[in-house]
Amino acid sequence: MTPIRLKLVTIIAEHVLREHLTADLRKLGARGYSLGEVEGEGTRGVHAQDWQGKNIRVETLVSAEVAERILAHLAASYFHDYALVAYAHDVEVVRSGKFA
Amino acid sequence: MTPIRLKLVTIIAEHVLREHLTADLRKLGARGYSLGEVEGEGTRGVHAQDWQGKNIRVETLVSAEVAERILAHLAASYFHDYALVAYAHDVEVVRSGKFA
Amino acid sequence: MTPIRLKLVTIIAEHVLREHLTADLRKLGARGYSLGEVEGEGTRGVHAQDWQGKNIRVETLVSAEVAERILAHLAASYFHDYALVAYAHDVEVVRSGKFA
Amino acid sequence: MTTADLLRANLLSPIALSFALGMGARAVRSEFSLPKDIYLGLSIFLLWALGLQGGAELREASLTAIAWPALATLGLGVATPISAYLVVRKVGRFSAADAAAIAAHYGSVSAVTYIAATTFAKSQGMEPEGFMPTLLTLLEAPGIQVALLIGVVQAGGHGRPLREVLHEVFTGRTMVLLVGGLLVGFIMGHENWAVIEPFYNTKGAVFRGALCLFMLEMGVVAAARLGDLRKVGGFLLGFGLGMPLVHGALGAWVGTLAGLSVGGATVLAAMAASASYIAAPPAVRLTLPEANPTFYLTSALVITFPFNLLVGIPIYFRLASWFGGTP
Amino acid sequence: MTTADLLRANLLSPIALSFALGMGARAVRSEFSLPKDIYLGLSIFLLWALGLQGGAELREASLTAIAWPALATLGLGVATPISAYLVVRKVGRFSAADAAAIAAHYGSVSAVTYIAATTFAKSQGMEPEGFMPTLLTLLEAPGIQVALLIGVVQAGGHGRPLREVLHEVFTGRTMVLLVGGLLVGFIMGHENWAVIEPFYNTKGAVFRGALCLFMLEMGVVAAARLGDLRKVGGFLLGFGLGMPLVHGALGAWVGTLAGLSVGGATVLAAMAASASYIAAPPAVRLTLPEANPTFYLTSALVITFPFNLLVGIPIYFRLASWFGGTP
Amino acid sequence: MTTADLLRANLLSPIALSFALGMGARAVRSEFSLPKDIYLGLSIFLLWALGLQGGAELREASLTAIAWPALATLGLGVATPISAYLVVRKVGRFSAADAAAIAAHYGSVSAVTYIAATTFAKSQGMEPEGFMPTLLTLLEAPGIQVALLIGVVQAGGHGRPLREVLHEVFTGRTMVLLVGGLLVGFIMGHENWAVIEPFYNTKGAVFRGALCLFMLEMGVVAAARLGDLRKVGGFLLGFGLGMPLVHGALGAWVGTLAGLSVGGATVLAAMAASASYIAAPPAVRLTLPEANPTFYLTSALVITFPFNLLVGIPIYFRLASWFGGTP
Ligand SMILES: Nc1ncnc2c1ncn2[C@@H]1O[C@H](COP(=O)(O)O)[C@@H](O)[C@H]1O
Ligand SMILES: Nc1ncnc2c1ncn2[C@@H]1O[C@H](COP(=O)(O)O)[C@@H](O)[C@H]1O
Ligand SMILES: Nc1ncnc2c1ncn2[C@@H]1O[C@H](COP(=O)(O)O)[C@@H](O)[C@H]1O
Ligand code: NA
Ligand code: NA
Ligand code: NA
Repeated sequence: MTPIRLKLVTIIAEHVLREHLTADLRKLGARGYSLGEVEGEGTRGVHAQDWQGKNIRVETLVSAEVAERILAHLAASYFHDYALVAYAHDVEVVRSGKFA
Repeated sequence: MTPIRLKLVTIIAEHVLREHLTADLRKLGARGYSLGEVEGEGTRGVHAQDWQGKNIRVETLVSAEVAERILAHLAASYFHDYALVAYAHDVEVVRSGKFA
Repeated sequence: MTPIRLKLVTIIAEHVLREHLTADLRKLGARGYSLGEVEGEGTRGVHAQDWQGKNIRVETLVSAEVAERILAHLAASYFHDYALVAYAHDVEVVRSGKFA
Repeated sequence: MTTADLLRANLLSPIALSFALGMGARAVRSEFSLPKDIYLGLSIFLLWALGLQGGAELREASLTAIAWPALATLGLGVATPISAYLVVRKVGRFSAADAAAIAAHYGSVSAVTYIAATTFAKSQGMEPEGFMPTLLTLLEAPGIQVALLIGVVQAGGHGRPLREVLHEVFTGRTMVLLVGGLLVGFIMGHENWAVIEPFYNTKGAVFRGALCLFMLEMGVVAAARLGDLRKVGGFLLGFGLGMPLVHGALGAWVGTLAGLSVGGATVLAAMAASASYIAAPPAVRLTLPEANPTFYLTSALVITFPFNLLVGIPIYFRLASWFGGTP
Repeated sequence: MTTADLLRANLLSPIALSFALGMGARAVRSEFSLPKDIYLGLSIFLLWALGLQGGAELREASLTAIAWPALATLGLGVATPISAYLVVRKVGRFSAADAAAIAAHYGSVSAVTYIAATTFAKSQGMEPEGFMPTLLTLLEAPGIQVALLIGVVQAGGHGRPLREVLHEVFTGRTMVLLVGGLLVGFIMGHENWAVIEPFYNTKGAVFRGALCLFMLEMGVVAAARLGDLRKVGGFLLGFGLGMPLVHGALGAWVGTLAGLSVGGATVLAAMAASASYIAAPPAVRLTLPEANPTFYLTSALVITFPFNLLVGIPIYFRLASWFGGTP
Repeated sequence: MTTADLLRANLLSPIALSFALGMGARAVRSEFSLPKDIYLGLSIFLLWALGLQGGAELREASLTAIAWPALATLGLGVATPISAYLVVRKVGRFSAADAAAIAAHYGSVSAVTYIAATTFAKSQGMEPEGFMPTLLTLLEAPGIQVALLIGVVQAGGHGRPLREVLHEVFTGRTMVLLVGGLLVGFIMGHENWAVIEPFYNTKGAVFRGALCLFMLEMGVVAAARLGDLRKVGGFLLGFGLGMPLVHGALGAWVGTLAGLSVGGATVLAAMAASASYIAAPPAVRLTLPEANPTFYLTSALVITFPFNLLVGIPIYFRLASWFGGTP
């Protein structure tokens, strides 16, 4: 039961992108995700739905390769028009077979 | 006030395990925890309560040794029957006396 | 689009500190933050509002220098009187121009 | 009224229509759903109202009138989990854990089905006994207890200890609100009840209106799991439709024997026929973790619940009328 | 009643006062606000009540009585987004994406404005036609559709495909509750409706009371964005006040032509004058992501909504009375 | 009625019974609790109803009738925090910060205690003056202000500046809903109030029914902290029972002198006797962070609140009757 090293990718985004982002994750190779809600402030002002829905905060445990794919895809598809923050870091995971 | 290095262990699990997991953490040496709610998808389908309660996401700051103990315990006690994800990574903590 | 390395600072604190903490972050150089709610247990007992509001969990992506400033400020201003936990770790961020 | 008339009247009730609308919204892939806290708040209101009114009406009831129905109810609480276990284990050839898990659900009771049956009976001019909520609380726990015991003995439960889990059943939301409501309603007396009655009366507009909103969400929730029907296979489908009919007939018969009115026997039948999907699932998950949740949740929530709501209740009413000699 | 009297009566209504209080709370930098789930729950209740009562009353209406008003409504659904687009694009010189985004909001409808107009008309002794909620559902979607189509063609939409997004409009909360409520209210029949009516009647204390709570939060929400007024500039300020007057006059006129009563024409006018801020924003955000949300949210929610609520509705009533020949 | 009769009538009220049930649920280690947003929503409804009705009734009151009671209330707002501070500091020998923190709670007021006292007085056939909610708003802030001032001066407050924190008290939920409700209820006029009155009337079934649900949760919350009783020691236990009696007697006496009816004086007494646990805690936490929250929360919420609710209110009624000359 030695833990293995995976990437945890975290995405913070407008609520309106929820369905699209989770579908994207699946397509890019993630086997699962966890999604919470956060409020936030950043450099942009008004969000389309910020009085209806909060921001979403999506976490997904993936291999380094998939992580890179995800971050590249986000940059290409969303950064221009949407309020979206994404980052990744290494974590040690037990039960690694599930994720990569 | 130099920060010291500790482990942050994160556990994502079915809501039904809430009381048991937090009791386990205490027993294994954690001095505290923070618990939020997330929705999620993984490789399993239905969760026992997924229309009543979301998944829980528990974070606990612990020493490397306690972190190892926690992960080993989770693997032994829950992985077989429950939908549960756990991972750990290093963080720099100020006010470290509280945790280890 | 090579990711750059930033610090993610996470703060867990009593709800009552919300406005003050987020104002502090701005003043210390953070360009944004994300805020969620968690329940928690630690070494202290009762919190002022724990039956009205949960704890807050604030995350902010900042440069290493700003991170250090934030942690030092928290230690000086809050640790004595308030229930507050803070830690930081490195993450790889795309779209780094926003944050530092 | 013919059986067809009864079925139609039931299907046109606001409760059934709201449930159907919730399912329909899901069917067209709408993301509509009630916020979780509103849904919980509604369920708390409904159970609390049920308990309070039950308590207020309990003051009028004589102990002797309750004794036999109470015994009959406890009997059903022991018999139905056993019959469900045997059918799933012996006929369906499921594992002992899966069979016991399913039995725990069918041995317990669905409060919403109870409410729907009461509403239906009253709309047919019947007056179920005022102590029916008391019977509801009696039927909540034993079925779970019996089935989990079977499960732990047969499957060698490597889950949490039974006692610890049963404490959660006995102190769960449903029990607190029902038993507590019965007590409070009983103690507060007639004058106090009269003041708050318009808000809580289970025949009133507030209760019925809130129930519609609740059923809307139940429809969404049930429909969201429709896809699991394919996973559970033909046996559980048949079981989810057939078992309630058997338990319902048993309940109507036993209830009539115990001296219940036609309305009361109808409601007892619906209780026996119903499967718990609030109290049972977490208890089962913790005690028999190796049982597959898809099996028990799907049959209780996706098959049996809608079946009872839309079709079963009028049938149990028919049966109760027949046993009661007023066809 | 003079126009001044009408304005005063409207400003003293609980709805307007609650809204003003919500704004006032924000103005003194209070952190007061309704919990999000309560706010959502209230909006679900209000829409659902609207639909149910509309459905119940629809049973009384003849098809011929509805045909012309329905046609008029659809006409408004096509005309108003086009007029809004042209004004913002040609006069305001905004980008095609921004103009289309704003047009989608003004072509659609605000259910809260509808409710306020109905409440006002009834308080003036008018009886808007029972099928008005049907018209409300007819006006929800087309305006968004037309405007997004213009936007995608003119701005070469690099957002999500239009079809996918429109599905979300058609199956959104508002549509499920309104269309669903209409169906359920229609099917359940008079007797069933009578039971739950005190809870849902849009003239009743529960509905009106819940509406006050809802407006309190709307006031907070609108005031929280007041600061954005500086960002949108003078043109959108004029647009947000002038466009509703034009669309409102058009609605009152077309409604009268289609045979609506003064009350009905008032409500149709308010619908035409109103700008959607629930269904339109997410659809626009996904289809025309390059449009600036500050522009469309501020004009719809911060300028036009309060204007209609506080000042517009009595004016539309005046216009409808005048077109209807009862000044 | 004898005092024993009054106590019994109070203990059998739905409010007290619901509170007791909530405590009981905790006692058997049930995890039952209301969702936080529902709890908040209920508190908003109750305060808002209180304000609205107060405002509507304020129209009937003459300014002269209010002047003396208002003055008396402000006097209590200054006197009670000082007496509480002195007792805790001099007799209890607590630190200046802890004493001031506790004083801020006892100088302010608990709206739920106010509501319970009003309900009790009305159930005894009394009619507290229509302007009592106005007095409630007058008593909310001064006590906190005075006590925090003492605390900052004596303990050399290293917390947030007082002015900043007081702004939060003045614009908090309670104040917005009460003051705002008073204004809206006052302005809207009789006809408008009549429409929504069945929903908001504090004597009606909706208000009382909602109050029961709210008290259920209050019971859970108070019981969850019972364990802290051991931490606060004997002095605070005595203080939490004795101080309200002193302040209650003072309030009944001063209220009678100021010309209030027996019902009004009862309610004023309960207000003076009560300790704030909504507005005071955050203000204290920020201004006097070195004060121990266990001390002030436990005495206000776990000792004084249940004491007033279950035992104190009938006593204050007795005292007010006695001062008022109708024993
Ligand atoms: N520096 C940051 N640290 C953490 N979260 C951020 C940061 N900047 C922005 N966010 C989050 O991303 C959302 C959108 O940011 P923006 O596009 O800058 O308005 C905000 O509402 C925050 O939730
Ligand atoms: N790769 C993943 N990344 C993040 N969270 C996950 C991942 N896989 C599963 N989860 C979380 O763990 C829960 C149970 O997963 P599973 O047992 O795979 O169904 C899911 O509902 C998610 O919340
Ligand atoms: N070891 C820990 N790991 C994670 N969160 C903690 C830990 N200790 C305390 N916390 C969080 O910080 C809050 C205050 O802690 P304390 O001041 O120790 O009572 C708790 O309610 C938790 O949410
Ligand atoms: Na059953
Ligand atoms: Na419009
Ligand atoms: Na007081």
